[in-house]
Amino acid sequence: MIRSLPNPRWYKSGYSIFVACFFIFLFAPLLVTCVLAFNNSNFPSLPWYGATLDWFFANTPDRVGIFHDANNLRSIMTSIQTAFFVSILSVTVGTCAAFLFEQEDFRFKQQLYFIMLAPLVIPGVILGISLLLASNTAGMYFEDSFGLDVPLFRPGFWLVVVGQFSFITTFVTLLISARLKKFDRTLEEAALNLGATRFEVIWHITLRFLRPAIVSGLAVSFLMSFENFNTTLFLVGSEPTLPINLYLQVRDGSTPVINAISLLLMLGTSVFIAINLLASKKSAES
Amino acid sequence: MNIDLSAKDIVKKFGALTAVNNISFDVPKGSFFSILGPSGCGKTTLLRMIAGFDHPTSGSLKICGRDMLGIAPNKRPVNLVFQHLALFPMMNVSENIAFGLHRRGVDKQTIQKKVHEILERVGLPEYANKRIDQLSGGQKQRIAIARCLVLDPTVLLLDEPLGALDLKLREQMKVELKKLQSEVGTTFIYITHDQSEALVMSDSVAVMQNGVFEQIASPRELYAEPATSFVASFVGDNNTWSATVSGIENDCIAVETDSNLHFKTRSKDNVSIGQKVDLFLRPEAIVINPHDVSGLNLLQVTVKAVLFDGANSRLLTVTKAGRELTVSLPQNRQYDYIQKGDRISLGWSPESGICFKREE
Amino acid sequence: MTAFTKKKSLLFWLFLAPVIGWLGLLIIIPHIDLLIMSLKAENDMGDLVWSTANYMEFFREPIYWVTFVRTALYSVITTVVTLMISFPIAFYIAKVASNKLRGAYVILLLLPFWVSELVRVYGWMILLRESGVLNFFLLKLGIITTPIEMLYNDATMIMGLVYSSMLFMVVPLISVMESLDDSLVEASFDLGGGVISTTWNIIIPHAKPGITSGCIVVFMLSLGNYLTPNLMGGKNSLWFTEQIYNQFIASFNWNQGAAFGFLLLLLSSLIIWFGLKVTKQTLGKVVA
Amino acid sequence: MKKAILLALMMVLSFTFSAHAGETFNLLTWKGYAPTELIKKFEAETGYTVKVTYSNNEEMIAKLRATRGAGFDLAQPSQDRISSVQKKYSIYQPMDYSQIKSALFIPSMLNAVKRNTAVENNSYAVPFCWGTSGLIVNTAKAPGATDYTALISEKYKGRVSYRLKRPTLIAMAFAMGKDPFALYGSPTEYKKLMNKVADELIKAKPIVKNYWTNGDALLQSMRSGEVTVAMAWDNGGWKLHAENKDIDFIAPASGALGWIDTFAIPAKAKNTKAAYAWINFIMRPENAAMFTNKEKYATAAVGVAKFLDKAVADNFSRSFSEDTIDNIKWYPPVPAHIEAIEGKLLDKIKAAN
Repeated sequence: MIRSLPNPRWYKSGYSIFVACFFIFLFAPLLVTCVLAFNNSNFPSLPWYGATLDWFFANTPDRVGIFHDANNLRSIMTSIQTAFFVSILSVTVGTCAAFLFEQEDFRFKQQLYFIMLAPLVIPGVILGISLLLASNTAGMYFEDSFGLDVPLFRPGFWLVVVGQFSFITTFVTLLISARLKKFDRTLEEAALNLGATRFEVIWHITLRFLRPAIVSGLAVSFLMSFENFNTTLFLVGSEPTLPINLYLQVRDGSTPVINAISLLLMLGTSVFIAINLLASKKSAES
Repeated sequence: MNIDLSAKDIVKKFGALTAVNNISFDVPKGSFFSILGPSGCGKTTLLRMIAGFDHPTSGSLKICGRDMLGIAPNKRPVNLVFQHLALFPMMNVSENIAFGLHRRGVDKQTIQKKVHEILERVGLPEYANKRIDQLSGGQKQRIAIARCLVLDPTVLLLDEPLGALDLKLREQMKVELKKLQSEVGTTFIYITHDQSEALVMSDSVAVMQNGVFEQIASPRELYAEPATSFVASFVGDNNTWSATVSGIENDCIAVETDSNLHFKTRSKDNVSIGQKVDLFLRPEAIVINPHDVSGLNLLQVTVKAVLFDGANSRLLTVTKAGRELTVSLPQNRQYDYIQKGDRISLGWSPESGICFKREE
Repeated sequence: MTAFTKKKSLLFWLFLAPVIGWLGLLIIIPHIDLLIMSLKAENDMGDLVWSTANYMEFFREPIYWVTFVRTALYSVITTVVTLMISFPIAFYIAKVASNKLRGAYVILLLLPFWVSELVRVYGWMILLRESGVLNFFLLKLGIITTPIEMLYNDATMIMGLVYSSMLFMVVPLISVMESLDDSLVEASFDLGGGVISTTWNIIIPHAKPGITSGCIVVFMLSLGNYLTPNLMGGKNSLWFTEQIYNQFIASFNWNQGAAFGFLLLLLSSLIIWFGLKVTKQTLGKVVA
Repeated sequence: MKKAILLALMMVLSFTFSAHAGETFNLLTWKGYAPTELIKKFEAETGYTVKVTYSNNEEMIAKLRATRGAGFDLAQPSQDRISSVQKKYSIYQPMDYSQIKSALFIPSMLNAVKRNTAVENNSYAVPFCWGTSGLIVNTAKAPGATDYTALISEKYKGRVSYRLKRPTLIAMAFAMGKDPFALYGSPTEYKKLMNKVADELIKAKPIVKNYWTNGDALLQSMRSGEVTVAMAWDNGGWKLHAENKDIDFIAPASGALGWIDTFAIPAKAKNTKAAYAWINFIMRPENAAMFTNKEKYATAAVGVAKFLDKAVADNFSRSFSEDTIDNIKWYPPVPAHIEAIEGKLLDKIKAAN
């Protein structure tokens, strides 16, 4: 049953077959997507008309490869920008929250902690519409009472950032809290004892200890932001992020350009994860 | 004599590493058999093969005359008390004990009765409905043993179960375990790296090193007549000298130590003059300021420290050449005058020392 | 002493302020606003007034609550199926696979899930549609003579949902199973247990926190999923998130949409609360 | 390492803010309404960067409502969906007709759009293109499909596709011999009629293969023969006809539905100059013709005939005889409340089993 127990052969081979099937199930759609990115056909389906790189490099009226597709390239850029701001913001606030919940004591801490966890159980769509409604209410209010048109209060780049930030921060907080829990507080006491101020202690000792968690928090929030759809759907203005843009294309007509983008996306994510793994391994060693 | 467990030429290899090397032994019914060895000597591997979690590379294993090869662990008439006990935290005490009986399909009433009986036996009748995390270390110990004993195993295997306990409790549990074993009469195979546990409880002890048994003997024999220098150094405390044989008499040999002291002693091995040997001498075999010096080896030392430890008190002394020597200090008030820095003379009888050929 | 507490409290406010800002402005107020919006409706004059009409509408109109119940039910089915598939996989990776391979398995497992959900659904669509890859091969191999539409039915949709949320079940299960002491399983076997009794009595009770948190997340993700039902579901598959979207986009009735949103929120909280109660766990413990 | 991070940071920041600062032109439109060649030409002529967001009528309105008319410089809703939305949400700004070269437009169409999008004293749109919804039929595989009733006919079971949107409801109402446009004024009557239509569609649900949302996907399924009868826009049928003579657009017996898509400027458009420039640019005969040649939609621009491909010109005469043109049902402006009624029914059809 487990490694240290002797297992009958049928059990072992049956189990292996199950696991193999599972991984085929896992990768089949992705593999098909990647392969069809090279099909010399105007539609993402078989039969195979031979290999082509058109969907990456072509720039003709009929076929526009991803590297000349201004619309998709722009949405990739938008996604990167969004993810960038989301990860910075959510790691900053998430670190504060981790300190608050792990190291401070105050009234209503339990209640606040519970609210902090709430985004885990709020469906993304609901988060999206409630933020849309609230920002609309706020926008109307500012417009009617002060004649101010605040861009933040209407769907657009910054509202998307805010929307994604609102739930990704919860994940980052949990991630950093988990590491902070392992922190030996006598180290802080020792530093205080050696004459450091509270700020210096946090800056030099605690934050340095938290660095691996902060780095992986940045990575996780970046990826979560990059692939978010549900919350973003309602908050997006004239600058769609990549998933939204892809959705519109899959819904309103698709060419193998989407396969090409998917392929690049998979490559990009793999590289990103690999770098992140290497970095975390390095920091674990040092 | 009934043999419960019989192992013959057991070999276990993990790749290039030979963990158990050609071991054979028999355990008589109802006996308390210990396997004593330092960590990494292969004793846990041996135990896991008996329990059925590992298969020997070669050799045979019989329990009550039945060949155990190819029999799954859940089908063997042996039970194992795990090193960290492995009590199921998701069940309470009685559920833990009843687990094995349920697997055998025993009916509910019988189970209840048996659980109650075994709890009585280990002295915890009130604890049936406690959660595991409510128990103290010693109580957990007893429940883990009860969980196995309730199944009436032919052989009960114990994998250093006292390791996690504090010193006092460990002393107490040793006695209890021994008592329990003689009451229930089940064959126990006990592995440990703690010589005191092995010596106190066992009927016979196997000393294991590098995958082989160095000696199988009763605790007394092990202590008094170690068969190899490893046994001599591993079991009990010893002062050790490196020496060269300088003369051979009838049942005695004369040796000269590295620090040029001359002693008479006995040898376990056949030696010739010029042979390098290790000389072992137990601290309690040394007499302080002996009155009658006839036939004793004598030497002068300076007291470096008095190590008071009740019945186990010692003197830490140094010879002129700077060699350290521990000496038992009997607490009969006779030696209360000895102070740090005193010069005293020591004597020991040639029968107390023992020599083994130095292995190069 | 006073100096010390003063400094500490300054730091405390420094931590508290952004957290309060985040939770207050982005979580609490928007949801209160959602509730308020859901309790307002246009009267005959076209003005917004307080009313429970939006909720009444939900109960009066069978399509709404049927969709609602259907969404909940299918989410539960998805959760159960996901658990059944993930459990042996997680066990294999945590306890059966060799240590060397384990890391590789986990990375393989993670990889597809960092790719946008849209790409995954798109892949399934290419694979399963009538002119898709699977049909192409089945025809080529002569197993079928006319192509079968495998997309746009409920079974496919559930499969898509299972696929989309698999990771969030497998990962907590792996971590909880890694914490299972091997000797407990050995002890169970030593005491006469077999595969089934050990799984039932030892492994499942031990894995309960992982199972609970996995189930919560998977249920939540399925309930709130929009893409998969929308793209794979076909002509019968109205998902409740789609109803919400339609209220916002097609009917321009934000108040009705807000009411639906609030109901969905209520449903997910209720089922999760119920799940925690049944398994005797708390949210804080499950996620930490 | 630190330098690299700093560099990356600077890059993202500079991109973010430069993107907002540049002279961009944000167009909210239908897929196909802004062909790449024309965008490139426009960018070369004017120096604006064009950003296109694809959408449909409902989403256009919803998006502009959410942003309260901001984020886009120009939108392209259908002419019947402007006035009621404008009354309720004020998401457009009045069109400044002095900035438009009215000579570029077919006068009757310009006037009709002006009239139909008037709210109080202002009008809100100019026409861009027009077309009809009707049937696309694979005549070889589905002979005899000449009216919307084919969509609910057992004969074509499993080979039918249409959008689950309001045009389908209206088309079915016409097919049942009713005139839904005449009932726009009385919501209760309209609701009754639509209920009947919905019942028909629910009953006929087993016949539908799928409800298409994706124009290209529909064309692909018609190509492969997965679908043989569909309700769709005329241009799709003509595109397919170019590849396969069996497939063509058919104006249904009870009347094709005629729509006009327009240009309207959102209330808080930042770059109205670019918006007017785009309108005047794309309505130039050669540009409008390029659009028509590519997408097969009929344009509202004058003087395009000499730039048109012969095949494109033929399309229209082939599908529309003299009397079918007269029989086109043009959408009048949609009054408020109507869409809520339809929305619920569409949900009901989708959810029904």
